[in-house]
Amino acid sequence: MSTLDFSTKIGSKRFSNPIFTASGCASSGSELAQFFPLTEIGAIVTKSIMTKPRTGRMTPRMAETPSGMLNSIGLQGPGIDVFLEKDIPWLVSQQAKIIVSIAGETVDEYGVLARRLRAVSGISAVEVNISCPNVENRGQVFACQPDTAVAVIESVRRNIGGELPIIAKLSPDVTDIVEIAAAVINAGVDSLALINTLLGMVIDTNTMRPKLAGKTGGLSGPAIRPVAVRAIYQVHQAFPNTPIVGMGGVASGRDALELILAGASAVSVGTATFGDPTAVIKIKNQLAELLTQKGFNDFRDAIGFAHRGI
Amino acid sequence: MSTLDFSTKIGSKRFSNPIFTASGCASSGSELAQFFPLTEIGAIVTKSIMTKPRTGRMTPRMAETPSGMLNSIGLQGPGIDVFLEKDIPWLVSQQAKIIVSIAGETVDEYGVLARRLRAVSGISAVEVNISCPNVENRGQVFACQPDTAVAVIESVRRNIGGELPIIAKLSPDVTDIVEIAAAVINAGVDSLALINTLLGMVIDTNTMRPKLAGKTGGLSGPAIRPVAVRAIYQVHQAFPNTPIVGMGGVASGRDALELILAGASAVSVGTATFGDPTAVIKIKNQLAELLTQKGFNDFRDAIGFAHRGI
Amino acid sequence: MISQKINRSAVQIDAEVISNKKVGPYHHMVFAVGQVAAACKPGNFVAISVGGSQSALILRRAFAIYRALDKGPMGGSIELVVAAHGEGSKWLCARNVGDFVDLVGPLGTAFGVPTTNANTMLIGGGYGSAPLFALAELLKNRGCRVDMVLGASTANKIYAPLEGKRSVSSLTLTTDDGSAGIHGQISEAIPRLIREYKTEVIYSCGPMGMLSAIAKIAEEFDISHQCSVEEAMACGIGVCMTCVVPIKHEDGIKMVRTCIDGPVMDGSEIIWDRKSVMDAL
Amino acid sequence: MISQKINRSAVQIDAEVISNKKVGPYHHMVFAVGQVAAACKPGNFVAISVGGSQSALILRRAFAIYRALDKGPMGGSIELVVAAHGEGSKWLCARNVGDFVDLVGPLGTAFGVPTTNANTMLIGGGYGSAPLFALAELLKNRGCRVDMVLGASTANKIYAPLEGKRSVSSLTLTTDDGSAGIHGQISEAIPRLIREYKTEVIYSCGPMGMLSAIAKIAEEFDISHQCSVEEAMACGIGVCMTCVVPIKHEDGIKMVRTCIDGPVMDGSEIIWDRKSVMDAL
Ligand SMILES: Cc1cc2nc3c(=O)[nH]c(=O)nc-3n(C[C@H](O)[C@H](O)[C@H](O)COP(=O)(O)OP(=O)(O)OC[C@H]3O[C@@H](n4cnc5c(N)ncnc54)[C@H](O)[C@@H]3O)c2cc1C
Ligand SMILES: Cc1cc2nc3c(=O)[nH]c(=O)nc-3n(C[C@H](O)[C@H](O)[C@H](O)COP(=O)(O)OP(=O)(O)OC[C@H]3O[C@@H](n4cnc5c(N)ncnc54)[C@H](O)[C@@H]3O)c2cc1C
Ligand SMILES: Cc1cc2nc3c(=O)[nH]c(=O)nc-3n(C[C@H](O)[C@H](O)[C@H](O)COP(=O)(O)O)c2cc1C
Ligand SMILES: Cc1cc2nc3c(=O)[nH]c(=O)nc-3n(C[C@H](O)[C@H](O)[C@H](O)COP(=O)(O)O)c2cc1C
Ligand code: FES
Ligand code: FES
Repeated sequence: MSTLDFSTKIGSKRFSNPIFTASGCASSGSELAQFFPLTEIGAIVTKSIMTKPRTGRMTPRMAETPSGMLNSIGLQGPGIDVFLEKDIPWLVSQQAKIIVSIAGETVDEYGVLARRLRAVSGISAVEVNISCPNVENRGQVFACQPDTAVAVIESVRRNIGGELPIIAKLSPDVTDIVEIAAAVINAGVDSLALINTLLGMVIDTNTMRPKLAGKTGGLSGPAIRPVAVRAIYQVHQAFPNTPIVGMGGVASGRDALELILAGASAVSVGTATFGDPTAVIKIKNQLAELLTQKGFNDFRDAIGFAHRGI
Repeated sequence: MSTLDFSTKIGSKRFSNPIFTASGCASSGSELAQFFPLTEIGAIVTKSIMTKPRTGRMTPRMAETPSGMLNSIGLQGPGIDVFLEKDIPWLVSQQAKIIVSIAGETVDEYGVLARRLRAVSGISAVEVNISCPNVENRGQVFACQPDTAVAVIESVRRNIGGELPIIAKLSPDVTDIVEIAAAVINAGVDSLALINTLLGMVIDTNTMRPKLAGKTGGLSGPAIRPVAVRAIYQVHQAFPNTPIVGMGGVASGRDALELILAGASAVSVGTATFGDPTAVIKIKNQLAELLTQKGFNDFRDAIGFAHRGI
Repeated sequence: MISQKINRSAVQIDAEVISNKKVGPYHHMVFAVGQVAAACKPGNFVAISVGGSQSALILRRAFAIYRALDKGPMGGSIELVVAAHGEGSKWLCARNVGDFVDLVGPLGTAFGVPTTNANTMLIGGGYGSAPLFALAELLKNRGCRVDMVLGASTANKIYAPLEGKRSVSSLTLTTDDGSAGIHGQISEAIPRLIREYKTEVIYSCGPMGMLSAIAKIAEEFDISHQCSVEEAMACGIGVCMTCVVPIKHEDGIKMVRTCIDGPVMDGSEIIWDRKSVMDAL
Repeated sequence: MISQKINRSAVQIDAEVISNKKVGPYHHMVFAVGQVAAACKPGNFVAISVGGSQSALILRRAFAIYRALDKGPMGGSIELVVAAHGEGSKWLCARNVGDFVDLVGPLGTAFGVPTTNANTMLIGGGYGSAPLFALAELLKNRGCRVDMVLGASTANKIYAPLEGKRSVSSLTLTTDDGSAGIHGQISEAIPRLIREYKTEVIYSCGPMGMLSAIAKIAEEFDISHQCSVEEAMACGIGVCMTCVVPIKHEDGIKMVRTCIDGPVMDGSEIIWDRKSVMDAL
């Protein structure tokens, strides 16, 4: 059996393998660390952090749906100060590769977060979660319009300095995801993360009211995988040189391979971890086996393979 | 046990019960008629018909996905002439309530179809499937922009005359479905059908190519139900007086009730029929039982109930 | 699209599993179906719901009827030969005696039988042999000569039970790996056998590649060819339009539903060359 | 959010079902878990994957550990009391002896035990009694007085097996419909019992409504109250943040994860009034 080069690159940074956690689905790593060493995965993507501590929403915060789930956490988190003081040093001590996800309510908040991150060592990339409501514009999600998406990215770019790769995480709830991708690539992002959750709702037929306290929530899990594959395929088709961190319903090595063939340079695993704490490790091993079976010696040859002629 | 008034209204038309078939999921009725009399269901919504006969796409045309499926039929159909000559008279002979779904490649084609329908008796409504690629505008789907959606509806309105209710069927693949709904309501539709399929893709990891011959396909089934509920809830919130034909992943009476509580005045059953030819009948019976259990005497009291204060 | 061919015998029933035996890589399964058995003709299929009530698998799976027994000790029954292929068929193979499955059938067209005695050849690939044994019996009873040719990639994938062979005049096996019978693809052996047995009608069932090769041979020999095709089906009852094959038609290509106008179709009407169809669309 | 409370004993194992018995509306189930049993403390729970590999149910289900036996005839085992509530728990209840389930545990916090002898009252609603029996044994061994109060809507929903009652000094039953014990809601009976038994510590487990009522009583009597809460959990291991309850905190409200900082929590810290939390957010 030939050996597989399983490493991948996002911007200037190299990762030992392409299986990452998904933001908000691994907390800040310590909970998973008792099931496997964090060095086993390509990177841990932390839960989106904001400037201030946030309480988040009232429960119920989740509803299981067919092959999926809704969540409405409301970006609960300790705020950037505590995060940099406690979570990052702990992750560094575990020798984990770290991608920090940031979220803001205003364009400025993203800039402030980026500035806080610029001097922090041990971080491999920043993922900009622009699927957040813009409080300055009727709560419209930044990722839904090219101009607001670009404003956020420019604010981050200006403040982050140096060569920390910027990954823009896009929402699939748009008319034309390629248009948004084009805009943020133009604004200088190094990579895209596709996809965030789809906006959904469950009504509890017993109480006859929306099940979640926040009424709507984000749909994730295998149910949305076909939407993720489509989004990744479309964006990779348009921008083959921009690395994509793919995610959405990956629960097996086969699923990860599907996103990679569509054009993902790395794959984040979210909801699958809830069903199985060691999902990321299983997925990584299954993927390596599948790639080897198919005769790939270099993982990177598989990226976007579905686009190539027969 | 009190008796339930199970009837519903779409525009000026009354239907004996609110469970319909979904366009493209019941062919033109004759195949289901061997499993139950078509008079048992509120209405049969026919497969979207175009002016000319259409071959449709090459196979594979479908892929099963977790709790869902992709389809890419390419609007195969006999064309309006054969449809009016054979399918409609047969449905009329069965005393079925008929809603005709129409589809076009240009704004004019919709107008032509509407004109052909104006004199046809036995039709209860026309559903305008605007989730079709606009050949005059880079294949952009009509339903994706307010202006093209409105152009189609206006063309239909001008040509259809009389009081045949017009139902505009919207795509969920838009940034703001309420905006599209507002535009077509303004253009004079009597009702909305929510939701059409979501654009998705499956890659066959054996061949390492997109599984469908048409590459992308429409995602339907229980997987998308939370998206349907959310869309119906949002639109009903904004336009409580516009009746909605809800659809998307309904497979049980509970599911139908969920869409009704969100704001649907009727519910179409699509993909569930593939898994169970008598799904519509089971769903209708389960729904009636649930409504009675919950103390509803009039089905219409349940419409949009999830919006009302506690 | 009203078709004259809708199988009006189809019903939906809860069918009890009354036997489930592993035979090589297949499962031979028997279901109690009562009166439904009487309506089943060779070539028909059934569509079975898989995975149970909370399954992520939402579509039925199609299986050719291997045999239908009108009156057995358990009443009417049908038999299937199931390959544990993916999750759905694996679930079915894992059913125990006494379990019930939701089954719709009989569906689709049946093999047409020659009006006069004829020399027939029945060609089956893998589990494609399943519907051919009942056909062989029928043809034999009508006085036809029945030559059967069964092929597979390797010996144990040929499904050819003893009792099935009763009605055949000759049985030829082929395997791609030479582990049984003639070494090579089934289609390679056919021309010689047609000459030898003076075949007048071909019936075939198996993978599309095999059917396509046989269609070509049938055309060369100018003999009639009925084949049972296998396209992925979402509904099995004619309402979804996913299961189509392209056939020749006055105005070009027409897509017909293999669950209603098939699975048994006239091999000479099907357009086998995918590329030509893709280009024409 | 690094918590000091992560249950470091938690492991993921394939656990064999070694017994499954219906007891009233519940299933008493025993699983072989080997050494894991030794790490289980009263109050801990396990998270079990349900529905099998192609299930549309993708999240684990949480169940309190009723009993953990370090060394039994089958090695270490744990016991659960499962109500067949929805599809997931129904699936679990339908497992046969010899089946395996994917189980993660022990998870969460355990009941704290008083450092000195104390009069304790253990209050359980429905299957909420499950974790209380092991706790009773522990408290009894520490020399505590243990008064148990179990309530449910109706008699057969009270889970109170014979062997469980060994360690209690008194057992009071309540039912909403009066079909057994005191007629009425469990919380109505509590104040009188507290006075009677001179209760110093309350332990409770059951529906949130019940816990909330007990928390109020505990506050009035100014006695300590440990309750095991039940919030819907997506992961059970602390990574999803769905299972939170609001607790009082210097800067207002803090949401803490009941799978890590719970399920056993200090009843006086929890903000029970949903409306006040909703308004504050
Ligand atoms: C008319 C007809 C007769 C058939 N007769 C038999 C038979 O007698 N014995 C037997 O073992 N199999 C038979 N098949 C094939 C059988 O339907 C498939 O093996 C089965 O659907 C695979 O389902 P799965 O969940 O195991 O596989 P998966 O690959 O997980 O299925 C995924 C999806 O693809 C479809 N699919 C996958 N493979 C096939 C295939 N080969 N043909 C059609 N659809 C497919 C499935 O129906 C499902 O919707 C027949 C198919 C047809 C259309
Ligand atoms: C810490 C803890 C301990 C528990 N101990 C027990 C026990 O000992 N015995 C027992 O029978 N049950 C117990 N439960 C409740 C049990 O987890 C639920 O009954 C079960 O999850 C319901 O799943 P379902 O698929 O049957 O129901 P569904 O209603 O179909 O479940 C849908 C979703 O809601 C969640 N959910 C539904 N009901 C509850 C509930 N009451 N609590 C939490 N989540 C819920 C499910 O986990 C699932 O994600 C406990 C719950 C928690 C959190
Ligand atoms: C409970 C939960 C919390 C999430 N929190 C975040 C978040 O904080 N930031 C973010 O960018 N994405 C968040 N996501 C989205 C995931 O990172 C991911 O994009 C999405 O869930 C699709 O992947 P999956 O199907 O593998 O879960 C969250 C998802 C879930 C289910
Ligand atoms: C095979 C298939 C064909 C369809 N064809 C049409 C169509 O011709 N016109 C249309 O408006 N919608 C069509 N739809 C969409 C359905 O009418 C429905 O909006 C969608 O499938 C969601 O409902 P469901 O989840 O119940 O299937 C089709 C769906 C499927 C699965
Ligand atoms: S399988 Fe649905 S039309 Fe043939
Ligand atoms: S259940 Fe996921 S954090 Fe508690």
